[in-house]
Parts: sequence; structure tokens; C-alpha cells
Amino acid sequence: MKKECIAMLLAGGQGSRLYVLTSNVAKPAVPFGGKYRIIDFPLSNCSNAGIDTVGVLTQYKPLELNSYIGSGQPWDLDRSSGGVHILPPYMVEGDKGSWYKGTANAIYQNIGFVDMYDPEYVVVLSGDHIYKMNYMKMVDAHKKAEAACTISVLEVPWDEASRFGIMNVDSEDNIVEFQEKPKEPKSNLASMGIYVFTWKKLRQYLIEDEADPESSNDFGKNIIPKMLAAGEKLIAYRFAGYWKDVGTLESLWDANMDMLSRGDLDLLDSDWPIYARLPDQPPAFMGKNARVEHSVVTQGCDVEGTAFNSVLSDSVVIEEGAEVRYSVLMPGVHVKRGALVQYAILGEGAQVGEDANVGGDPMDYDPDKWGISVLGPGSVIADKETVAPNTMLNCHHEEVRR
Amino acid sequence: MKKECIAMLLAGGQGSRLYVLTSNVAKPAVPFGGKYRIIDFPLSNCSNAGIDTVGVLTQYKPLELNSYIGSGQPWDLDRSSGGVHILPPYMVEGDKGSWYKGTANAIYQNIGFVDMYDPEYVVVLSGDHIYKMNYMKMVDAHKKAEAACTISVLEVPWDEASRFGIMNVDSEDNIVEFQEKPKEPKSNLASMGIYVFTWKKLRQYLIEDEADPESSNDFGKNIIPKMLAAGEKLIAYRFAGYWKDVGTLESLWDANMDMLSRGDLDLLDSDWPIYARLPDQPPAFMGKNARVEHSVVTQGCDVEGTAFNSVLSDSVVIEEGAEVRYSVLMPGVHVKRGALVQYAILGEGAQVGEDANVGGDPMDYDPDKWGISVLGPGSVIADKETVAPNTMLNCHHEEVRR
Amino acid sequence: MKGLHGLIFAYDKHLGLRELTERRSPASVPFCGRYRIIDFMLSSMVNAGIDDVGIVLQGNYQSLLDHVGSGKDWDLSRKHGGLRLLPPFGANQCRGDAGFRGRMEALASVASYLENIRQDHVVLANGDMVINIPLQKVYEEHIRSGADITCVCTTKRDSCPEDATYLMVGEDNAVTSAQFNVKNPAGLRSLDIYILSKALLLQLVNDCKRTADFSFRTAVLQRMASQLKIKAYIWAGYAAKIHTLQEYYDRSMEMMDPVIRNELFPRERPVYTKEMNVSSTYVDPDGGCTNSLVADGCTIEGTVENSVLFRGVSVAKGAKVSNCILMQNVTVGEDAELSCVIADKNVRITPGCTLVASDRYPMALAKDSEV
Amino acid sequence: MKGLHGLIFAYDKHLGLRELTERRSPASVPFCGRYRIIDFMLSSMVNAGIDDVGIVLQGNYQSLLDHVGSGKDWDLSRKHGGLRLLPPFGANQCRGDAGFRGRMEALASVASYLENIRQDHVVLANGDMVINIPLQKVYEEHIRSGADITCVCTTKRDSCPEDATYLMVGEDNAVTSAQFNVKNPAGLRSLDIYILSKALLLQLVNDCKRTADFSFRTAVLQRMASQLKIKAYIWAGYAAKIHTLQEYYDRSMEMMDPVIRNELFPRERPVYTKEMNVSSTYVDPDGGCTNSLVADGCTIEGTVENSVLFRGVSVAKGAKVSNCILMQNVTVGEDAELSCVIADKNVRITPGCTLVASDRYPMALAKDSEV
Repeated sequence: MKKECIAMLLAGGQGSRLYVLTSNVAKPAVPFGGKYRIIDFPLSNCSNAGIDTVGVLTQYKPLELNSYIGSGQPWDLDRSSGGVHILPPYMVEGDKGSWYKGTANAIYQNIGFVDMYDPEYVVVLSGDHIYKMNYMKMVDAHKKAEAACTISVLEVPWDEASRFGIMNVDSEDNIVEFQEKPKEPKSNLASMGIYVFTWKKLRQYLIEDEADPESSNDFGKNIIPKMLAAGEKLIAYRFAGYWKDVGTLESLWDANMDMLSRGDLDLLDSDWPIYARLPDQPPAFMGKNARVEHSVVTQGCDVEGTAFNSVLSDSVVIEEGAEVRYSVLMPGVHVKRGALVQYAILGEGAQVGEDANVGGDPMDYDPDKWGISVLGPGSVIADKETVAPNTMLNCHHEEVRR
Repeated sequence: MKKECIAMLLAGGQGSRLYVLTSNVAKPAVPFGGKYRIIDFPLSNCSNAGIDTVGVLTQYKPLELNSYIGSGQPWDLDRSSGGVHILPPYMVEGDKGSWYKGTANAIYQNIGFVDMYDPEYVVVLSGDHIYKMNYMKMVDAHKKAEAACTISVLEVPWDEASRFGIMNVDSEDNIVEFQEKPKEPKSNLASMGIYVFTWKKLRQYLIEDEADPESSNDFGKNIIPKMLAAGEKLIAYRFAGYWKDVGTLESLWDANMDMLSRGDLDLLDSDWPIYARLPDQPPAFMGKNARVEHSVVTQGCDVEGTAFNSVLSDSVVIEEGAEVRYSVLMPGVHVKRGALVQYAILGEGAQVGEDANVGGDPMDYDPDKWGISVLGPGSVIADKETVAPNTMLNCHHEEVRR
Repeated sequence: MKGLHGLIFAYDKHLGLRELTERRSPASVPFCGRYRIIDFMLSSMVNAGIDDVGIVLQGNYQSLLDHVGSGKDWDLSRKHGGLRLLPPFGANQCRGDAGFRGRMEALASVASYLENIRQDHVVLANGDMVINIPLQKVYEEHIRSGADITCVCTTKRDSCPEDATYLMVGEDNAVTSAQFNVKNPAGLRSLDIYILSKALLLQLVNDCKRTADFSFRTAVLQRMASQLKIKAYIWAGYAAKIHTLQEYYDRSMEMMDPVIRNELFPRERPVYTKEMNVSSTYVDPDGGCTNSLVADGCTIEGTVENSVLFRGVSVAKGAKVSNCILMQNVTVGEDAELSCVIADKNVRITPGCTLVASDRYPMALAKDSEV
Repeated sequence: MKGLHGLIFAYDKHLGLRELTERRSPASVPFCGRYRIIDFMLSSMVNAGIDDVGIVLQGNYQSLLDHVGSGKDWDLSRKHGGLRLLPPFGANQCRGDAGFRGRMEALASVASYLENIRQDHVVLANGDMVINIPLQKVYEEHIRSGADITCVCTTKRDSCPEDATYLMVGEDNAVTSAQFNVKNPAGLRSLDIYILSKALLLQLVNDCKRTADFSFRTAVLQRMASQLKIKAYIWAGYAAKIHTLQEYYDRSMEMMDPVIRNELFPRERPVYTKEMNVSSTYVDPDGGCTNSLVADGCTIEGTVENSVLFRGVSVAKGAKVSNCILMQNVTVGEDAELSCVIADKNVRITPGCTLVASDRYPMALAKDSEV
């Protein structure tokens, strides 16, 4: 069945810079903000924008992601025609087949999927950003400009521009040049990794790029420069709201803290809900001596102790006398009596024993030695054990170096 | 969420003995009987038996199968918990991963999926048989016998027994020996390729088998013999109804003809419906001069000509003066004015030109030279062209040898 | 949110349909072998990309409820939005079962639903219209023209002129006046499909409460014509509203015409309906079937001509069926002979029975009866 | 098909619930922060693997319809079976809106639905019971005991003894007699959850039509006790039927007790409800919240103690909420003070407002009101 516009979500990365948090799950399935997983943001954006067909390109530990997405109900993407489809690499005739070589190759291998819907436009998204965006407005701009490709850009501070892919544009926001992490940026418009392509054009460039043995089959490195070189019309679409890459432990922690401040990232807006799949749990219970300040709590929590500036996901338990400060507690974390957790990310189901001590306040440490502490999913910290700042443990209680 | 019983459907085979019919689709997605695909039978059996969690193990051309199964609505398998999941091979840590080596390896690679549901029993099915069966009755027998494995068997004629995997049983239907295609069969109980395993047992044998470098990681060749050798309790479950392997062109044609006779395979039984995903089409139209005898017609058909002993799937068009005899017409086949189609399988969307002649009556040919003719999906036969019996053409009009 | 919200009125009664509407509303009358009439409007909405549809119900609606079920067959089963059934005065029961005094009263009774509509435009339509219309195009035209209300019309005449609303249009299809209850109508016949903004709809419903005029055509089309910019959208395709048994019969027989069938079932806009999971239809060597529409799951051992067979009909050996409409699961016994008969669901015709009516006065057999 | 079919009666009225049931049935009264009372029975059925559930409705059911929607939140949105709403006399309208004279009349009104049940056993239950019961075990016990009817009972006493049915049991929990309208009851209190075969149910419904006795307890439990093998199944866990506002208040406050909460929300049998997609609850540095149940989406800037907060409640700076039940989207203005108040959906408490009631006579504020 023909669709005007479909979305392809690149969710195949290993997310290796999230270390232990992605040892068992793909990056897009990492929990965020108490109720969400990272992938809830692009999926909800699609659903809210009216894009009802989404291909999720994945190859790395897809099990949890697969079961999280399921048939797509939470995002209303369980459709008879269209809906959300997980697209792993598959075998081709003669027992061959290969893993996705790059972002462009992932789409290339799924040309057959896209062609089934015969779309005019394809929105290419990545699964590691936290933001709310109406992609259809971007598609409208793309249509109006009759562009071959529209790239969503964000103004970043000039001194950070050299960390991004930078778009140099003319007065009408036509892209004239693309620089990957330039030392001396000519503009401060950073690519957000969100593209709208006219499918006919993209299809042709994907096939050409695949035939090029020199290419690393990546959108940013190969497809966009080739389109620019060929004189195609590429335009920049300026985005102004909250947008955060959560590809590193620090940025993931930052984004959770941003969410707490309820400023730019408004998750209560009923006009643009972010959907999530959550286990059914009774409301959070706050005990007689509970103290919760500048924190979020989620259904299924049982808080008898203290939480300051922290994100408590569903089914988190904080026992009486325990204290959690400036930390992100993923679903099912259990902090026992008397324990102190500071500046830490605790993976799903992590347990902190009685009177244990995880992480530390940056004020108390040499800035070079300080950093957030991370416990991998399922970690168990013994009673009275101490986990120093800047330490990361996996579920076998082994230290992992960054 | 815990489930007592889940099903794993092996749909990964290339189906190479169906030649052109599986050049673009996996075998389980091959059309059957006017309204169905082969996979509708095991999926509907699961749904009717109350098994609401099904893993479909696939790696070969999964696109069409994926889009056919979708979120599982037609079989009421679009569940929040459980439901139907396509399970392709996936990447494991360190950029490794491999295609499924054998049927047992396919399940081995998905131990993580099975463990999510923590089932007592796992039903292992294959995706290339036409039959109606209540798997839960087999599970009940398995439970009652406290077996490690229960294998569904069918009494076959003694002279055909050497073509099957044969189970030798004692007086209580305990399996004492398994022989793959024995020259001198001791029993006529053939394995139907349907197994019920106690998951705890199977899990252990899968892990052991995987560690055995000599093993080809196959249920019939490795797992079952190993379980027998170890003295596990294996029982045979006798099945009496219609069961047909449709792994070859001849058996596929036969099964379609069996369906026409409406004998053993009752597809009108509302207590055990076979569900299918079908495009929405108006009822079949039979023209003023239509002649249809001992044939089935399906919604969307437009029959102005003649059909004898044939299966007409949805959206088939038979123009006035055209004649179709003893043939299977898959969805969207168009037979033009004056054409004659006999003893043939016409793949999806095949077109037969005016006054063309496809296939022939076995009475008119030397039995050694005769055979059914097969047109691959999308084939176009020109006006007045002749396709001899026993010929197979692919969509590029090239002859393919059996 | 940009886009259209669908509202279907499915409570009208057409007494002329007699037996067919004894236990169902006109919107759920079976039509063309496998559909209920409401399928056509529901599918038109779904094909136009409409995500949320409300159906305003009243009386005799169990059959409709059974038919639409969870809405899955129309892909309208959603966690948010999707298909919503709006039974009469569900929220309060001031008027009991007395029937609505007009479209606007029906709308007023679901006011809180209207307020929660997510989309900025609404299409109002009737559930008893056989039509397959690209509402997306009507919507685009509504936006392009800047009209307050766009009204879908046809130039074709109807069999019941008194029942319809006629619109006189000026330049650029602007509606200048509306009339009804006329014997010899002029102008365009309204198909009672309207697109307007949610805000305007809420305002009009409110106004009607104040004036106690609950008829859309008098309160809106006539009285507001001068204040609002009302535009006609002319639909040239097939559209039928079925008022009587005779019309039901004629409209059904019309479906043998490939031109009309193609208009109603274009490939790009399929008509969705409740899936029944019956196998293909089987025609026996002794059976025959010509110039007929035959749904799946039938068993034809006798002869059938010029007829419409719904799903699961069986015609036994020696039976002759001509110019008939046999609904779901009708069984015709051996050697029975039927001509110009409309048999409702589950009717059983005993062997040897002969029923011959005229195509100018077809005979209807009520649901579940045995003859 | 083996297995259980669920039938929930959701039409009873409890006048004692006053404001809470002005615009909804007791089955759709909000309870425990994020649920409607019917969620408990629906979830019990779903957790027992029941695929098909019918809900018998009558009057005031728009709220219930909105809540259950397509049934997706309970995984009951199916192409075949799943959740089915059975409105009053949908099929025919002989008695209008007059209310059923008993369970058996309600069942008789959906007789054609009953005939089409796919499963061989049926569980009948009420939609206004707060309970989380493993019906699978009751079903297994029903099969094992070979009873004609299994009736779930409790040994615990209820606050409204007159309303309940009491069963005297003999050896092996066989029911010997049933009594009701007694001030000082003896025996086991029935929880009005019954399992019986589809065939027996159809037969009983038919019998009741003949005798015009439509009460399950007189027509079946009393009159048939000698002919049928009726067994009691004793449920030792939590079960509450809520008749009055005071009971509603007390039962809500009981939920702070972790023992009761664990009985009602065991990990292996989750309670499903309509998902609202609000983010987590935020507690401000100036806010505080103790001994309370708090659903998601709340913003707490004031202090909350001994209270139940439903989704989306906001408590502004300086406000004090104690011993209250605040339903969905209630807003409490700055420096307001509430004690022993039950505020229904969308209630707005203006800044500075003080409402202090007693826990022996809590104050209820009707939906949408502003104080």
C-alpha cells in the first residue's frame, strides 16, 4: 500500500560509549527519564506527526528492543498497513548476506522494504537522541523547497561547533557545504542526524554509493557529500527546541538532569505525548519518613528513604535511611537501608546493599579523578561496600575502564 | 511474563525444491488453497490451541514473510504480552554472529527469547506442512507422560515408510529408536516434525549439542538421538487427520487438489478456522458465460471463462474463452482470452497471453516426459506462446531445470 | 493536530427497508456480498488517512456493535483515538430513547466528545450511504478554497427527491441557498457529507442549543448561508442511499455492472469489512454460476444466475437460484427454486420449496426464518 | 474450545456513592490512584488466560465505554472474540431503560451472545468488586470437583450484610442453602463470582424466562440447590465491594497498608488499566510527600500526607493536602488546605481555599467542580 512518507530509524549502533549499560541491550532500549527508553522519543514523534510506517534497522542485541517494541501498541503503530517493523540484516540468494556496513548500507539493504510502500519521502532518524519534533513540518518544508534532501540543523555555541557535523548555508538556507567536525567552522549550524529524502533520489544515490568500493556507506561521510557534489538541492531545516545526543554516559546523565528541571523538555504536554511501554504497577508509595526533593518518582516505586535531584524509574525501592543524590536509578533498582548513592547511574535491577556507598560529590574530589559512577544492569553491591567516583562495574562486579 | 507453553516455528528453510515459487519469498509465505499461505496453518493452529506466543525463526528472504505476518492481527497474535515475533539471526558482542546452522542451532541462538517467557514446554513446529492440529492436546499428553520430548507421528503406508524419519515404539508408545529414512523400516510411524519439549531439558541438550563440533545441530539428526541415547523419556503422539508436506512442486499441487475434494482437509469448520491475511476485495464475479466445475474461486476473482478442477486464488482473472484445468492459480494470475492452462502452477501475478497454451494433459504424453508446468511469480507468457508440460519458467522467462 | 476527524451518524431509520431493518439500523444492512453499508463510509475515511472516527448510535445498534467490534478490520483499533462508539445520551439520559430531533441534537449529546477531538477539522457523514469517495481530496479542496463548510454534492438525481437537500450554487461553487421537501428539485443534491473546522462545529452546536433548532439543514445550511462561506464539492462517482426494499434490490443488482463495480471498488481505495475466515467458494461439477457476485465460503451444487451470494451460502443439488440476494449462511435445500428473493442472514429454504417473486416486487425473508 | 469465557455485570447502581456515580457506574469509579474498579475483575480474567470477555452494560455507561475503549490496555482487542460490550437490550427494546429485574434477565437480554460463546465454561462476576483473584485456580478446582456451579465465597464479613448472599455449606464445601436479606448472617459470604458450563448457563437462562424469576440467587442458588451440585470456593485474599462514600474513603486509605497492597497487586497478576502517557511525578524542593500513594504525572510543590493522588494532580506551593483522595487532574491552588476531601476528576481548588472534613464523614467534590 502506497504511503506518502515513511520513516527509517537507525537503531543498529552498538552504543559502545554507554559501556555496561549496553552490554545486554541496544542503545535505543536504554531507559531514560523514569518512564522512557531512548527509542520512545523518535517513535512517539513519528506517531504524533502522523507517520504510521516505521522501519527500525537493528542488528546488535535486538532481543530486548524487539520485545520492547513488540507489535507497536504503545505508540499506536500496530497497524494492518504499515506500522513498525524491525529490520535486521537478512540472507540473500546463495547463502550470502552481510551485516550493515554503515548507515547508508543499512537503508540500501532494505530498499525492498521501502519500495513496498512506494513513498515519495523517507525520513531517516537515529535512535540516540532525546527531543520532540514534528517531522511532518520538516517534510512540508522539503516539499515546498522541492529539495532532494533536507537536513535538520540546530544552532550550537560557536566554541562547540567543531564537535559537530556543520552545515554551511546560503541566505536561503540552501546547504552549500558540509564539514564533519571542522577545526575552523564557518557556521554554527550542526546536523541533528535527521534527514528527509525524496525517495527516488535517495534510492539512486544508495545504489551508486553501494557500487563504490571506496565508500564507507555512511550518510554523513558519503551520501550527503555526493549529493552536494552532484549539485542536488539540499536545504537546512532549523530546529529550535530541546535536543540532546545521549551517546555517552555523561550526556545521558546530563539529559536526565535536564529533564528534572522541566524546562526545555516538557514531558507533560498532552498535545505531544511521549509514549512508552511500561509494566503495570500500582502508584508510587511514599513512606512515612520519605523525603523527595527536586526528583521524579514513577509508578511501582517504594520510597521510604531520601531522594534529592534524582530520577527514580518504575519499581525502584529506596529503603528507610538510604539516600540517593544526583543519580539516575533505572527500573527495579533497590537501594537498601543506610546506603548512600551520589552522582551515579544505576542500571536496571542493580542492588545496593545496606550502608554501602556508591559515587561521590564532585566538591569532595579532585576534578581529574571525579566522575559519575555507573553500575551495570543486575549489579549487586554488598553491604558496606564502597564504589568510588568515576568507577564502573559490570554485572559480574568487574571494573570496566572508560 | 511467564507462559506455560510457547511455540517456535522453524521458517528458515530456503525451500529450494519449490524452485521459482520461492525465488522471492520464503517457503512458508507460498500461497495455498486460494486464500492461504503455508504458514497460516501452524499460526492458526497455535491461535486456536490457545498458544499466544510464537517465535518465527527466519533468515531467508524474510521481507515478504515479515510483512505478511505484520503484527499478527489476522491470527489474533498481536498481543501486548507474547504474540508473534520474527526472530532472525542477530549480532553478538564483538561484531560476531552467524546464520542459523541447523534447526537446533536456530533455537539455540534464541534461548534468550525463550527464557524471557520462562515456559515449561516449548512446541517446535516447521513452516511447510498443511494440517490442522490442536497442539495443546499433544502438550497434555506430554505432561501426563512426564516426557522430556513428545514427537507427533503419523502412520504412513509401509512401502513409503523408508522416505520418512521413522519412530520405533514400545507397547506404550515410548520411543525406543529413531531411524532417518531407514531402508528396512521396523515401524510405519513417521515423524511429522512437530515436537513438544520440556524446556529445561531441551535447553540443556541444545547447549551440549552446540558444544559438539561434530554435530550438524539438527533436531532429527542430533538432538533426538542424543536424548534417546541418554535414556530420556521420549513418547510418540499419534495423529490421525490430514497432514501433508508441501516441500516439492508435486506435493504442493497434490495438496491443492486434495483441498478441492473437501474430504480430509475441512476448511469450513468454524470451530477450527484457518486465518489468513487477505487484501480487501469485493466478492468474486462470475460472468454470463462462466463455467466453473469442481473448483474454488476466491474474492476479487473475475471469471468469464472456464475453470475445471482448479484453485483460483484472490484477484485471479480468467477471460472469456480461456480455459483452466487441473491447475493452481496463485493471487493475481491473469489468463487471457482463448488461452488454455492445464496441470500447472501459476505463481503470483503471472500472465498468460491470448490463445497461449500452458502445460498438458498426462493422457496425451509419455509419462516420462510429462510433469506439471510451473510459471514463476510475475511471469509473462506471450500471446499464442506454448509452454510444454514439465517446464518451469522464472519471471525473466528463463527455463529452470528441476 | 492537522487533519480530519470522522463522525458518522448511524441512527437513522428507513422504514421502507422493512424486514432488513427489523433488527438492525440501515447502516448495518448487508450489501454487495460481504459488506455492511457503513463499511463504505468507514473505509472512505480510513483511506483518507483519518485516524479517529466516532460513530453516533441510537437504537437497534447491537448489530452494528457486533460488526465493527474492536475496529481492527478497519485498522481503527488504537490505544489513543481510533474508533469510538457514541451511544445515545450515554452521558446523561434526559431524552431516553425518543430519537434525536436532528443532526445537531445528536452532536450536542456528544458535546464532551467533540471538545476532545484532536484534529482541527471534522468530516460529518451518514452511515447509510453506499459511496467510495477520496475524502482526502475533498479536504484539500476545503483548505484550498478557504470555505467555512464544504458540502459534497452530486448532479445525479435520486429516487426519493423529497428526502434530500438541494443546494443552489453561484460562482466558484459557492452555495447560495438550500431547499428540501421539494417535488421537482433544482440545483445540486447534497450527499450530506460536510467538512468544517472543529471550532466552527462546536460553535454551531452551541448556537443550535440556544435556538432549539436541531436540524443541520435549517439551522446551518439555510439560516447561516449568508454568514458563512459554504462551498459545494461535486462528486461525479457512484453514491447511493437506500430507502426501500425495491431500491435495495435494484442497487444490489446494479453491482453486476463492471463500470459501477469499478467505481465502488477502485484498487487504490479498498473497502474494508469484518473478516470472517471462511475458505474459498466451491463450485461442484453439478453446479453452475453465471452473472453473479459470490463471496467466499459458499458451496454451490445447484445453479445460480444473476444473483448476489454472501459468505457461507450453500445451494444444494438441483436447486435453482435466479435474480436473488442471499445473505450470510443462507441454505437452499435440494431442488428448491428461488427467483427475485432477498433472504436475510441464516434463512433456511427447505428442499423442494419454490418462491418466485417479481423483480418489480422482490420478496424479503426475515433473518433466521425457515421457509 | 476448552477454557473460560468471562461475563462482567457492570450496570448496578450504588446510590450511596453519591457524587462519584452521578456520571458513571460503580464499575467505572476511579480507585487506588490509577484504576477504575472494573480493572480489577477484567485483569483477574485476563491473568487467568481468558480471551473473550463480555461486559453487560446499562445506563450511565459512556464513562465505562471511554475507559475500556478498544480493550487494548487489557490485551483484549482481538479480531475474533476479545472484549465485547453488551449494552441494554441492544437487540430489541422491549423494556427501554427500565433496568434489569435480575442477573438472569440481563443474561436473557444477551441470549444470542451467550449462544455464540466459544468456550465451554463461563465465569460470571460483578464489575464493582475490588479483588485480584487467580480465576485459573477456581476453574481448575471447578473441573476437579465436578461441580455444576462453583461459587467464590469469603469467610470475611462485609459492612453491608443485607446486600450479600450467604451460603451454608456441608461436607467438601457443597452448598446446602442460600440466604440473603439477613441482619445476622451465618455461613460463607458469596462474592458473586460463579463458574458454570455454557450449556448449564443457557439452560438456566431459559428456565428463568419460563418462570419469570430473574434473580440468580433465588432462581438458581435457592431453587436449584437440591438439583444441582453447587460448590463453594473459599477465597482468603482481599475483596471489597464499595457501597458508600465512607466505605470508598476507608477502602482507599486501607491501600497504604503494604500487606493489603501486596494482596491486591501481586507481581504475578498485574492489574491493567488505561495507559495515560504522562511522565513521572515531580516533587519540588519545597514540596513533600509522606505516607501516600502517588500516581504518575503529578506535580507536588506543596505538602501531601496520608493521601491518594491520581494521575496528573498538581499541588501548588504552600498548599497542604492531608487524608485526601484527589482524582485525575485535580489542581490544588497555592496555600489551599484540604483535609479528608474526596475530589473527583478535574476539580479545581482555588488558592487559599480551606476545606476540612472528618475521616468519619469525608467531603466529596463532584467532577469538574471548582471550589
